[in-house]
Amino acid sequence: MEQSFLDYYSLEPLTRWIHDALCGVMSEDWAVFLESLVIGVAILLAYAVLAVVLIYMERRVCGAFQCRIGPNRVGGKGGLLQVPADVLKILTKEIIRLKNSDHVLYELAPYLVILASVLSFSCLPWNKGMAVIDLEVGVFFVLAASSIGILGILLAGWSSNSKYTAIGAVRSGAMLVSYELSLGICVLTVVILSGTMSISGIVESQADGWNIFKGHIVTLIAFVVYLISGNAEANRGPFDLAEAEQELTAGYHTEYSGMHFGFFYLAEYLNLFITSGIATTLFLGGWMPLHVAGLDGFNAVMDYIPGIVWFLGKTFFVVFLLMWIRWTYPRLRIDQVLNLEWKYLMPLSLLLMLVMAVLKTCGLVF
Amino acid sequence: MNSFTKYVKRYWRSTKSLWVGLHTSIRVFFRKKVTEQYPENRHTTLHIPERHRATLEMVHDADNHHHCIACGLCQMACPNGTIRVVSEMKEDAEGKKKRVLVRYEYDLGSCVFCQLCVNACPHGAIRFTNEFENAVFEREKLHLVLNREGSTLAPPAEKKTNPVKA
Amino acid sequence: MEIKHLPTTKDMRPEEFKDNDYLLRMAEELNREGAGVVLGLADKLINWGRSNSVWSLALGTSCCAIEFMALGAARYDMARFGFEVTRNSPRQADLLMVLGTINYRMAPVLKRLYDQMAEPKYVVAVGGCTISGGPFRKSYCVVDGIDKIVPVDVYIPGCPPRPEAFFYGMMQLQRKIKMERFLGHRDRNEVPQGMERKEEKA
Amino acid sequence: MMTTEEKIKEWCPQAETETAGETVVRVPADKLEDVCRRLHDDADEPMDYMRDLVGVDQGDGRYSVYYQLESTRTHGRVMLCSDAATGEEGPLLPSVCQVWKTAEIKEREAYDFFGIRFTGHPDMRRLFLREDWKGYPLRKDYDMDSNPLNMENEVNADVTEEFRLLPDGTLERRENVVFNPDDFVVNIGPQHPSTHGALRMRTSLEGETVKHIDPVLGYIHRGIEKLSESLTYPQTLAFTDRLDYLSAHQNRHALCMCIERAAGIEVTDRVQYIRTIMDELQRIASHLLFYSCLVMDMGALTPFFYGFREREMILDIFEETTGGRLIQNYNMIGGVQADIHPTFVQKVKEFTKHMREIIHEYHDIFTGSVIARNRLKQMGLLSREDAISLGATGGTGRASGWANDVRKHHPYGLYDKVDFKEIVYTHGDSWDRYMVRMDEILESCAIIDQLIDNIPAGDFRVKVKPILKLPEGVFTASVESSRGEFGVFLVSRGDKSPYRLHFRSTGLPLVHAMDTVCRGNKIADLIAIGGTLDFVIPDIDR
Repeated sequence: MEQSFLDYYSLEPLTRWIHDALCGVMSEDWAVFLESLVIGVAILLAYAVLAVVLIYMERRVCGAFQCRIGPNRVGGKGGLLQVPADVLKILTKEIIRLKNSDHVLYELAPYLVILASVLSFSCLPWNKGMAVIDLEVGVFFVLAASSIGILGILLAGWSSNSKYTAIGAVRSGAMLVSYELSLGICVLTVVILSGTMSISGIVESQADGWNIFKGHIVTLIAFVVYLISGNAEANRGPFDLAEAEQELTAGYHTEYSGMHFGFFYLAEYLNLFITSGIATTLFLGGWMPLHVAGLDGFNAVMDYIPGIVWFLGKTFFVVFLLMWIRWTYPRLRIDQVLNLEWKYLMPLSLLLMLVMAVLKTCGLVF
Repeated sequence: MNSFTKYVKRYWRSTKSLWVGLHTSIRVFFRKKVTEQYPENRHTTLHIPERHRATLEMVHDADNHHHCIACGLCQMACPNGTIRVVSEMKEDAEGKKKRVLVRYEYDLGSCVFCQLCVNACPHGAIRFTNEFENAVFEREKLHLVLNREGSTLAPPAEKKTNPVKA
Repeated sequence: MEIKHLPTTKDMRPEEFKDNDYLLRMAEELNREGAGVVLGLADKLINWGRSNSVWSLALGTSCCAIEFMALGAARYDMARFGFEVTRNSPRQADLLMVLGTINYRMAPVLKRLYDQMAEPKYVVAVGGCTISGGPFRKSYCVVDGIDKIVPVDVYIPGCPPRPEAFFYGMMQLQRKIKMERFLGHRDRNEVPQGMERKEEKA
Repeated sequence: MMTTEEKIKEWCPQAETETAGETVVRVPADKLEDVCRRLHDDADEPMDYMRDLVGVDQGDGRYSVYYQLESTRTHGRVMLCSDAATGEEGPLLPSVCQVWKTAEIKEREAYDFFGIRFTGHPDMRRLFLREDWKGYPLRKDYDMDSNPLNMENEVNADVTEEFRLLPDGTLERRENVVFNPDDFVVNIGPQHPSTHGALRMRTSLEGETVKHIDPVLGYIHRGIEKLSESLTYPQTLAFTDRLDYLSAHQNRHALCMCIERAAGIEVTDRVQYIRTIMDELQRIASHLLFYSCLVMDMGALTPFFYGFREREMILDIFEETTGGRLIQNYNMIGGVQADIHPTFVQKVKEFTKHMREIIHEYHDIFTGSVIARNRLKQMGLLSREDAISLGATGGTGRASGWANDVRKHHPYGLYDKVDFKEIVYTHGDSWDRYMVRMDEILESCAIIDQLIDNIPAGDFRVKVKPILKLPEGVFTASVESSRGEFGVFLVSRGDKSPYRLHFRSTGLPLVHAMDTVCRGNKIADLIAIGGTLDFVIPDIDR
């Protein structure tokens, strides 16, 4: 299919031009180094800005679910500056060092968590030609990178030398390892459907229809299963057992203060975004506009909207879905969490993968 | 087979119950919010019921008269010593000795708001008001003196024509 | 930079607040010590952040705690002010909200919670019990005023105070925070004796 | 058929009956255990529920303990009294905790307050006061300044003391172990978001499973009972609101009723109507808060706001009439503080209508949810026998199949005139405890609807002498508060202040039941079970 407008929005020519221009004045190594630096800073900036946006969104959304207004006194009627105020405060807050903790691991843990989420964050396909890391096995890279976060949580819980944090860490360990399974299998379902593991490849393969529509009911269910296990991976309600405020005061990060705690807090929201972003990529077509086969006029109109808008729009829609879930259900108990995974989600996702494989081989998908 | 149908049924029922939850919460999402906005509504819609007890006040009229005869009944009625009536004996014009109020000390920081003092007062000299904005930075600021500067006991005639209900 | 105006919050004029002379005294002291314009501006910014993001640790022992819950609920909604996040871990809280009677068994716990909090930390004493022992001030095991144990920033009288009175007290606290100095100045001056501050600073 | 008193006389001829105020059967200490056992196992009227155990310092070196018993079959009541034997070892009494489990914690209370040691009790530790506390505060000769504020952190012993009386009259001291050194003991509380106040549960865990819970109370013990002894009767009323602040009206109703009964004051019909309606409104408010807190404990934050939304409507009604939202100071001796507000009737009617229409939302979002069902059903089982033996009244007992509603079996106010159902479930799990309360909301609405249109005209308060003195004797009253039977026990010596005033805490038996109920459940269930048992800590600690 011709995608004139999409190509128009593509950043690839621009980046290529910059690269060429830089290579003209310096050696290629230096150019790459410089570009990496700029991109790194840009990612971190985007990370921070998105965190602020997400926290603000969470507050407004949960306020609305709870028949109340939410922040409206800081920064105009909408309370727009509420989160910046929080950030400012947390930046200037004392970081407490514990006497009887494992200092190295204790200090390391928040950085591990933030590292994991930045790594997987950089894999998101923002727009055509705007994916920062685009590996051939991009999907696996995301899964692998996000697993580092579990290590951070485990270390945080263990090194704090407190019983509450230890329980929280063990809980999250048991939970995350389990949910990684159905998460991975759901991702595999899509990989089978698209026939590629590269993230940009998966997005490109959805040009004639998003995966969620292409795979009959199978991808729809896989989408739901992915959302559930992704929610669990992001440690968010109703799977926030590791924090479980009412049981473990603040779970694995009970002993962290100041910016260290801020890192956990940020990572929680960014993981939410990453989960939604990956869901968008895998099931909702990433930056790909909504295309309906046969309606060329409609498709052309859709193409006028830039890919990044599509991507953010879809991602925030999924974020809203996850918030809706979070602000509705009570928390599960650890054995229920594991039951849900091993008795219901795992068999289901295996079945989905099997059916998808059969459909694909028989050529029954769109 | 039976256990399998049960499994599927349970699957279905659970999913349905979860959907009902989502449905309820999204309905509330679009409902009008119930929040009252203090302090924005301070001068507009803020409604404090008349009987609300926020602080004790001594009733003063326009001529700076109060009705306290310093009998000390309120002090006696108070369960935790929040009220202290400081009085002195003074001779009036006819040479009769009379008890006169000097300071009516009231500790807002320990008041129980049980209304026993107001009930005990035979002259309706004190009452509870709605003035709830009392937070301060220092403990001493909560030790209040309720009789105003230079105020005196209302003359008896005026008291009859001007009864104050607590 | 000289402090010229008394701090206030949205929709309230400074003269609508009580106990302004305390803030005036603070301002006088700060002005005497003086600070540069840049530092002063940075201070203002930081104080703005801090005052609008007071995360509380609710030490709720009795009645006032229920009113505090009402404060968080839909009708009063403390999220509007940015007090939304109540942290249950003292490490992450900015404000120790003491709600309810503190007795002799609880007193060391209160002290320990206070010590566990990270700077800058504030204490609000809510209700008669915390201010003076309230109805139980003559009891054999009730602390008559938590100011004997931890430094208190704002007293909110009432038994229990109504939710609006809570907000009023919290706004008072915001005003006080806005009068503090973070840069180029020791940040708090009422740390009582025997309460050594931690050496490490972020 | 013989009355219970006659039976006691038969078993123990030395027993004497005193009839100042309530009838009290005085049993000598050495016969006490035997009489208690026989009463408990009696065929016609088994006194299987111990309502309360109260220590009293008689002032002349005698320490008495009053045992208030009730039969769950006939709902007949009897009060025993026994003087502790005094010797070198201090006052001693045989423990009855083998007969009624609830005596375990109540005897600890009596030990804490009066220093009465109960022989055969496995756990003679202090209950409310610090373990290094000196003296016994409710004794009449206690020096109020003898225990200044101690800022040292408290060390809790892992062993308990047990005393046994040997045949030669000496005391043998034994140690029982609460926690072994290698137990994984987690302190839940006193500052914890889900203990509903300053409760501390030392919990030993096996993985996530609860092995044993040792509740440590007293973090909000305020000495209300001792304070009351130096106040006049009207002044003591202020404390009842602050005991169980979610049953403020009901608690105050109980004390007013007790004092009115003792003083022979008749209140008008109007007052009875107002009090009954207020009690039921308070019950709804409390159950809504129960719902809110339970869902929050279980991690569902949104339904929490639903409960509070409707609760605010009740608080508005309260505040218009009484001037207080939470602490109302409304009931007075001989009536109420002020007449109902002109808008009261209409607002109450609107509220009950609204409540009926909106309650389905509560069920839709939480009750029906599969997560909630799985987390509550078959969790925290409490059998009927245990509930009775532990004295777990209120919704907790009724969920276990024990019909214990004071409103039904010992009516007060207007409860004998209104038609209402006693909600009883049978499984005794968290789910039933939750459903009992949810159903009671509607039942309370029904009671209010029957009364609200018929409030008769009349005085809202009868004249009472400014200085009220009660005749000598023992007086009691009990009401069904929002979370169980709330009792008042008053010993008067003819003074203007009570000689001993004791409140039957509704929560103390419930906290005591925590160990029985939670053992073997997960730590997350511990929180949920604590939520469904629904206790209020200041009421436990007094």
